[in-house]
Amino acid sequence: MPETPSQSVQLRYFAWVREKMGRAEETVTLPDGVATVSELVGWLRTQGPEYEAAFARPEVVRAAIDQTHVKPTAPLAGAREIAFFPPVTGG
Amino acid sequence: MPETPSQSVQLRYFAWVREKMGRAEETVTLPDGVATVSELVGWLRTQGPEYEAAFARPEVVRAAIDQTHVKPTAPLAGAREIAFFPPVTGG
Amino acid sequence: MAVRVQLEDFDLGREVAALTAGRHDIGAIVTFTGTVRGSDKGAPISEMTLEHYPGMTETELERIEAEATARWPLAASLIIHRHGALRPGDNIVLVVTASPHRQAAFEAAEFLMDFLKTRAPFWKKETRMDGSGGWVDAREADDAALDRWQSAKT
Amino acid sequence: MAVRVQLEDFDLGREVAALTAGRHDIGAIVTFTGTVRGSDKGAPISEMTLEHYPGMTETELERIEAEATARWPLAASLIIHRHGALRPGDNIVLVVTASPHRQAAFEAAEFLMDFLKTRAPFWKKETRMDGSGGWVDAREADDAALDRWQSAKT
Repeated sequence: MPETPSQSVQLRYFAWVREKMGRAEETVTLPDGVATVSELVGWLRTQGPEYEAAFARPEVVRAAIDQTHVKPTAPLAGAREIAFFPPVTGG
Repeated sequence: MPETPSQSVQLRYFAWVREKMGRAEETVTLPDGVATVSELVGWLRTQGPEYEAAFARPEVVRAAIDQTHVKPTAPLAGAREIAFFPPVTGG
Repeated sequence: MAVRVQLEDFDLGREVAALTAGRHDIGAIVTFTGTVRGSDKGAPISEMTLEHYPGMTETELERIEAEATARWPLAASLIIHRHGALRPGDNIVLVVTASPHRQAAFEAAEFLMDFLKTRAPFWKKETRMDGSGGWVDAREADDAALDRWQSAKT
Repeated sequence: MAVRVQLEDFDLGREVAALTAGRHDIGAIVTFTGTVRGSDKGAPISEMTLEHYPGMTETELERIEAEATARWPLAASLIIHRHGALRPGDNIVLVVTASPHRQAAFEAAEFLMDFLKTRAPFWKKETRMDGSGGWVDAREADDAALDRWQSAKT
């Protein structure tokens, strides 16, 4: 039986999340066991000091999948672009 | 003892009250016993067919004394200008 | 804080620019423009005439504006109301409110319109396309809209 | 019904004129203009930079506008939001709603602003006169303002 192909996603960062990350976007391959937004955040926090800084308070970081707001429990299956950012302050 | 001098007031009519009256203003001397707006309306209704027509439904005619909205019970003492008009429809 | 009653048209952009020029204490500007609709209850309108009570109109509008200024933190406000003969699409009334905060600007503009609709001595007469016409009846909805501000006051 | 995200300024009068030209089905036009205030919590501001999420911004604004159009009888609407570097007094956002009736125009404009403030992916960064600065925190009051539309939906 063929294995499930590993899922590659584009991550995008905005505002102070972008500043703490030191970059606006990157491509990552989702590891096994990372199936939701909050699981992705938990894994990212282990990937280096800039991730630790950006996601130090995960409750204040919002997420969008393919340019639609989602909750931390949202599944990543099929996602192409996942964005992380602070609560919005436009208007 | 001097008698109370009779009070002369300027009456002004607007919108369909003016049209039914056939004039925009006139001066009248308030007769004895006419001390409130509703008493004035009651007396005016006896003064001719145009008054009867204009004040046929006194509940839909609004009044202002010296350019301030008043209720039918408002006293006329000291009034110089009394206006009658339908409910306003500006804006 | 200004009130104008005039025959002439007004220019929304120019009025707002004049009211807010050089001001850095404003964060929110709300405008309401009332215009003549082309029909009333399905009947096409050719003209609308606005009669008013000179003197009392200005006094009432100033009183309404002072009340709004007392209730909300307004940085600036303006009421312009036209009278005379108007056609469909023409401007009737302009209300502008400016405040540091959007909620105050919105509420004050709605308050000004609700009071203006029920207190300012203006009367509309319509002429329909078929030549008939008559004075526009006051709307009960306007009295109801006014009531909410009075119960909110207690 | 239109949405624009742009670096350039906008002209309130011109936008409203374009939206309502030749229209006789409109009786009420409400506009909201948001501008950069000269200070924030007492600290003078020299500049404000608006970052956004290209693509998602337009999608969210169109979604918000469609929701307003479904809830209220709007004859026309417009949302313009600027991004980039702005100074005190500069325009940030314009919302225009046009309807036969004033209540619908007012409510839809407030709804658009409440959703825009809490859903459109924009972030403000302030630079203060003293050189310090930082990202503007989201206001809890904006979330509360949004909630009233959700409870009103049931």
